[in-house]
Amino acid sequence: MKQDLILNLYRIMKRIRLVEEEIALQYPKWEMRCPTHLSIGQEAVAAALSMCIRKDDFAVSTHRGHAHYLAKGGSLKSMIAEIYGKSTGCSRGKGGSMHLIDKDVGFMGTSAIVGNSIPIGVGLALSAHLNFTDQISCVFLGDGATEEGVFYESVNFAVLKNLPVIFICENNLYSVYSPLEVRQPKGRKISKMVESIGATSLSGDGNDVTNCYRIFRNSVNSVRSGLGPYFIEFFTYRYKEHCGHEYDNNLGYRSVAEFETWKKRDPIELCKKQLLETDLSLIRKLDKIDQIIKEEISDAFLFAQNSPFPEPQEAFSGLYADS
Amino acid sequence: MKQDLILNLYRIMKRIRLVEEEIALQYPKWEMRCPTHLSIGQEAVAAALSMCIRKDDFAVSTHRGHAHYLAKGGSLKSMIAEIYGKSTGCSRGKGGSMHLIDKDVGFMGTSAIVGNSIPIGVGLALSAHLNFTDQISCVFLGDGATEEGVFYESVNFAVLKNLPVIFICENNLYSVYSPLEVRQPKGRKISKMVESIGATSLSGDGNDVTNCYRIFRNSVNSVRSGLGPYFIEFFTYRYKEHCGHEYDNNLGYRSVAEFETWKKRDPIELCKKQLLETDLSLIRKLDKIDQIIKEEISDAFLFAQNSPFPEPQEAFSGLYADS
Amino acid sequence: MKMTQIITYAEAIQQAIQNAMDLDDGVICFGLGVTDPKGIFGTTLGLEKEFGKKRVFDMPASENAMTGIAIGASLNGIKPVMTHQRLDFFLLAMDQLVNGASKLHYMFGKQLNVPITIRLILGRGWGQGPTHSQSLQAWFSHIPGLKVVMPTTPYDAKGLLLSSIFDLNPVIFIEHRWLHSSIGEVPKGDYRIPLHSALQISSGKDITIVSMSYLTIEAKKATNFLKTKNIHCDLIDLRSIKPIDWKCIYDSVERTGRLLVLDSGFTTGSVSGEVIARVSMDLYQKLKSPPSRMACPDFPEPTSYALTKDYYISAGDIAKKITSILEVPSEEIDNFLPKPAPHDTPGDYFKGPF
Amino acid sequence: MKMTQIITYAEAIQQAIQNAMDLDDGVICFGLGVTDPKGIFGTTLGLEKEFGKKRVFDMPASENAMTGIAIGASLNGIKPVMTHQRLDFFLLAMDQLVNGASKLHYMFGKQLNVPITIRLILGRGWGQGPTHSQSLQAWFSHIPGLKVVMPTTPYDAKGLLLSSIFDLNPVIFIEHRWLHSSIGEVPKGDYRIPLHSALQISSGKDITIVSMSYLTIEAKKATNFLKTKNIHCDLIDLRSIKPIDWKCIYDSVERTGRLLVLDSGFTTGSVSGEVIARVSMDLYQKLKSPPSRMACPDFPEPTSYALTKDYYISAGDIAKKITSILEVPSEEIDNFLPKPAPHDTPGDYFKGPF
Ligand SMILES: Cc1ncc(C[n+]2csc(CCOP(=O)(O)OP(=O)(O)O)c2C)c(N)n1
Ligand SMILES: Cc1ncc(C[n+]2csc(CCOP(=O)(O)OP(=O)(O)O)c2C)c(N)n1
Ligand SMILES: [Mg+2]
Ligand SMILES: [Mg+2]
Repeated sequence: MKQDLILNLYRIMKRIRLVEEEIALQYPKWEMRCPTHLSIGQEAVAAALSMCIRKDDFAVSTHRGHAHYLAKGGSLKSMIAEIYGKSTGCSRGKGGSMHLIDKDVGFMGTSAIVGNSIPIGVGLALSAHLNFTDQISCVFLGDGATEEGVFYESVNFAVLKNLPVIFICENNLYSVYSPLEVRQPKGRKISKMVESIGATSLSGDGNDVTNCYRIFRNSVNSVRSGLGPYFIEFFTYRYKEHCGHEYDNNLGYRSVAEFETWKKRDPIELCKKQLLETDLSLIRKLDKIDQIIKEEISDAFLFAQNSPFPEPQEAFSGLYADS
Repeated sequence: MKQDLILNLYRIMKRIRLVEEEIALQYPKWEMRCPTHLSIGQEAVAAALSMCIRKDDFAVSTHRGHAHYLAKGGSLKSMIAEIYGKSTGCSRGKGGSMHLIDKDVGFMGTSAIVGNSIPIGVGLALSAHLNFTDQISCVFLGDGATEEGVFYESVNFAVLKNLPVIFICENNLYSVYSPLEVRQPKGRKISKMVESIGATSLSGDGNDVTNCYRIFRNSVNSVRSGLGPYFIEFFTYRYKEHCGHEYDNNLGYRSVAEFETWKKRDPIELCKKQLLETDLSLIRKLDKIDQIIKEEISDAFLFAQNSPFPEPQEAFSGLYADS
Repeated sequence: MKMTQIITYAEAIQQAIQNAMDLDDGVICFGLGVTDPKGIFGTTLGLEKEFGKKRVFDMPASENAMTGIAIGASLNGIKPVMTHQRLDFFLLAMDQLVNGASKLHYMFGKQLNVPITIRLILGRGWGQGPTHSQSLQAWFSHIPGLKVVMPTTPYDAKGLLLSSIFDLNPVIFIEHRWLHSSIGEVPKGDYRIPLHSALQISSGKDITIVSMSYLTIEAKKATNFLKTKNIHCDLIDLRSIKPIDWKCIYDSVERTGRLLVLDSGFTTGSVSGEVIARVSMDLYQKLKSPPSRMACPDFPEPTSYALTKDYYISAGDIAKKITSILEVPSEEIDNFLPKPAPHDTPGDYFKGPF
Repeated sequence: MKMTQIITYAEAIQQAIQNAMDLDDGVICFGLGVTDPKGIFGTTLGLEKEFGKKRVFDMPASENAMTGIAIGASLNGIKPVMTHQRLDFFLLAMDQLVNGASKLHYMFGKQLNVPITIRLILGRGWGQGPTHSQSLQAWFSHIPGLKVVMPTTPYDAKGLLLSSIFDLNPVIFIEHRWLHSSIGEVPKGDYRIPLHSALQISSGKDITIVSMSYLTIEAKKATNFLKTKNIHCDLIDLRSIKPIDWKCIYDSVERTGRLLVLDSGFTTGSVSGEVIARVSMDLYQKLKSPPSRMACPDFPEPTSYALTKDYYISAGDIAKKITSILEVPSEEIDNFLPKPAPHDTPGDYFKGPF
């Protein structure tokens, strides 16, 4: 794989990570007053997809959507402002962290209801199909969302109509504090199950960004060329608590050993190692990348913090769209 | 297989058939004023199950529930009276053909909403599990019902908890007038799909009653002994229109050739042939069986027709259960 | 003026969809049975042939996902018209409707809009029973962001459906099953009726009757009869129940000082309650007598023919209620407006069960 | 008398479940997160340990099927208590609730009954936004066959939950998130509060205030303040919104001649509308002034802190409304009942977001 490409993957992941770390740092000032679900540890999947799709492709995501939004090209400033509830936010403050959107880059929204955005993504694929374009639709979801009936209904329809949709399941082993074993049968392979519904299915290491990239390269090509829906299950892990800025290993719902095992396979560290193994001098380039990102982030937070709040009466407008 | 057993299977099927033919005959008098879905052509599955389960096992079914109700041992008189809307009906006239119940034999109700009774059946299995009994729960459903998300959610939970439930899917190729190809992907094998959710799964000829019987014998044993849920897809065919008493091949949604092919494999005729091939003299026994059934049916219709209607004000009672 | 034709309500609906599909390639039509030989009581007949399988299609029994799919498609230029043969089936899709469709425009700061139309068929039939008969319009009317339409005449059905399809917001379009065979004069081609305007059907100084959908037919019979007794009613057909045309209702009540609201839903928590509450709060001084309502009982519809006799509201019941509000005699009503027999069909042409 | 204790609303709920499980082996408790370390805001802590994994369990994110499974189990002696951390998630299960649970007793001729209790948590929080904040009690109150409970105090929470669990019918048990930390005197052990009885919290001749759930807390502050101004309110906490204790409301309005209804749901089609409609129809002659209501606006809850400022009803708003109904001056209200700051938490102890 080209070094440039890997550097890019690194950059995207690192940008997501640093953005979220800054959110975590600022969060306990209680100025970002909305439920906020961080993806720290899960950056590889979003970053890899980012390099394989076009701006005019669609994506939808979930409560845990920052990484997907940023990877799709969503405006960082608008996202941070949204989390701060500001009028410059991507949803004008109406949505918060769980309702991100950037239509300019085809990021069509996130939902706070588990499974809710899955059929929306399939509908976007249907629109591409009806409009005879070669856009594809990317649907991010968690392992928990595969327990909702709507997931299964959506895959069935996508396969039935051979729609250009790619389901991207980040299996991070938990739904809030609930491990897979209290929700899904022992030995369940989500990707195998979805294969039997009729979608081309794969599973893969979601912490190895170049692996993710290779998988997406193929699957996106296949979907775009009209070969029908794809489902990919990526195994990965979130570091922080389900919702909020803290670590929560103290709660005891997952073991420190498990946590440590995953941390050793941190997607960004793995990628960095891979880069430095081929060329130790890249370290300066990486530092430079980090530096640029940090500046961008600090700008974005300043922008958000300095942006005005919406007027209270804004709450009472915008219910209906007028022609 | 013992002749007696096959004779019994014949009797149960024939009884269902003759009951439904009598309904079809009487229906255009418009005295049975409720939507009525006949199972004519699909009797084998219900009959075979009937011989493999106990009275204290549970069953739930769908809009097309007459056969299942009768096979589980539901009272014929109460059913006919219910379709006539009489106060002696199994639901006191409140439910009609689509809402049959006979608690005395564990037949716990049918639903007119596709997929709706599937989790109810799983819940009954959960109750057996919690109560430490060895009852099993039988869930009848159609091919169309497997498109509802609740089906998938229900199977997932049943497997997760290893519940004593057997899902019996009568795949009659249609959902109302809609063939499988407009609803499910080409090449879909429902049983394979359900296997990947984690239930032990099978498919089989639903018109060969001794085959059905063998399948149930094993599966019921397995479920009762605590080995977890079973899913069985039976291929079969309804002869009459989706809802009502007429044939509807004239509508053109299915081909006459298809219809004829299935008719040639009529479950009752096949069974009769099998019996007579071993012993031609059984013909008289069969005639006798038919005779007894006809008398029973004519009694049941008389009973229903002569039963009083509920008082109109009965409509306005029975909303809440009182302790 | 446009050429008109005498057609049924079902044909009017079919024409509205056809015209909309002609006018805009983005309009699609789907739902269980839309392409089958019966074409949803005739309302979708011929559409697949004219517009092709891509734009007109049957679907899996997956009400929830299919609603989300309609929403998703609508975010990118598609205008889906989705049909459910019974409102009751649509209960599976409340998450997509309420947590999705109704809120996307608002919660994404006006950047998304959801131009979907969901056709729901409801109402009494022939032994439909508890789960095939529910008139739950009150639910939809409670949700900010939805529009809800309940047309009574073929003319309104077509004009309102065209407006619904081209409205930028999610519209719940409710058809009473007993109206499909009713006939009326309907313009050819495209015309639109605003989604927030009630229709005053008759004027009279004595009392305001607010009604909706099929009940307006019964109310018309009642008010026509009462006219012969020199009782004159303002009869208002709501047409839209969200938003409601309050001005039309208020203007009328200011004139008549009396109010009767008819509602096909369960009594408690019905739209009729909302109308009475608003009028009572805002026009308290104008009311000459207590407002009242007639709605279905707070019981499911039972299935047996014998049990639905007193379940639904008929013209005679309405006439009697009006006379009792006006404290005038009610004789003759039973002679002139007898309960229909059989009471479970709208007319001879109706072949049960659906 | 029973021994009492001062405990929180959350603890009262936990005790009710614990007592019920002690009393009846058929009682089970499940829902997303009921066995996790936080135990649904403390309401299910310790239950798994005490009663085992079979009777207390987490579940897949399958709200619809799990509701049906609860129903099915309840047909054979099990009394499930199911919990949803947000009412909004339960919208996925409307088919099972409305086409199933609410109707089985009726439609099977009284042979089945569905003794399930569904705990729904709702209400304002900290940036909960459009899909985590909906107070849709009006929906449930529209459906025949359901019972709906909205307790305000720890005492009522425990007594009503025990009644709900042992009631033979499906009960929707609604907890306002801002009440979980409130404290009060609660008897130890088992006691029951009937599911159709309102509670008169204070008596006064001037006006009847009908309220529910968290709004009763705000109403209490308002009426206590008004007492110092010699304005005396009958404050009624509904406790059950289906069935509603009409007698309690009517008796009060007959005495006061004035009515204000408070409702945490969207205004249009709210329970408050139903209360006003009934009182207006039945007690028209007794009303001295138009009835009124205060409910949430017909908009989703926006997420931003800046946008929820005027969204919810506070004690000051209520006091002002009462003074305007009574046409007396409203000075000082802003001083004595200022808007809380921050307005999005019930108190210092509340750590957002949930
Ligand atoms: C329908 C619904 N049920 C429950 C919830 C509560 N909830 C919020 S996030 C979440 C976890 C979902 O797990 P998963 O899909 O694996 O996503 P992850 O949080 O792990 O990224 C749950 C259960 C919800 N928001 N919506
Ligand atoms: C949720 C829901 N959607 C649609 C319907 C309308 N409907 C009634 S029966 C039926 C066919 C179901 O097909 P299948 O499950 O294969 O059963 P079959 O009629 O073939 O026995 C449909 C779609 C319904 N009753 N409920
Ligand atoms: Mg997860
Ligand atoms: Mg079928």
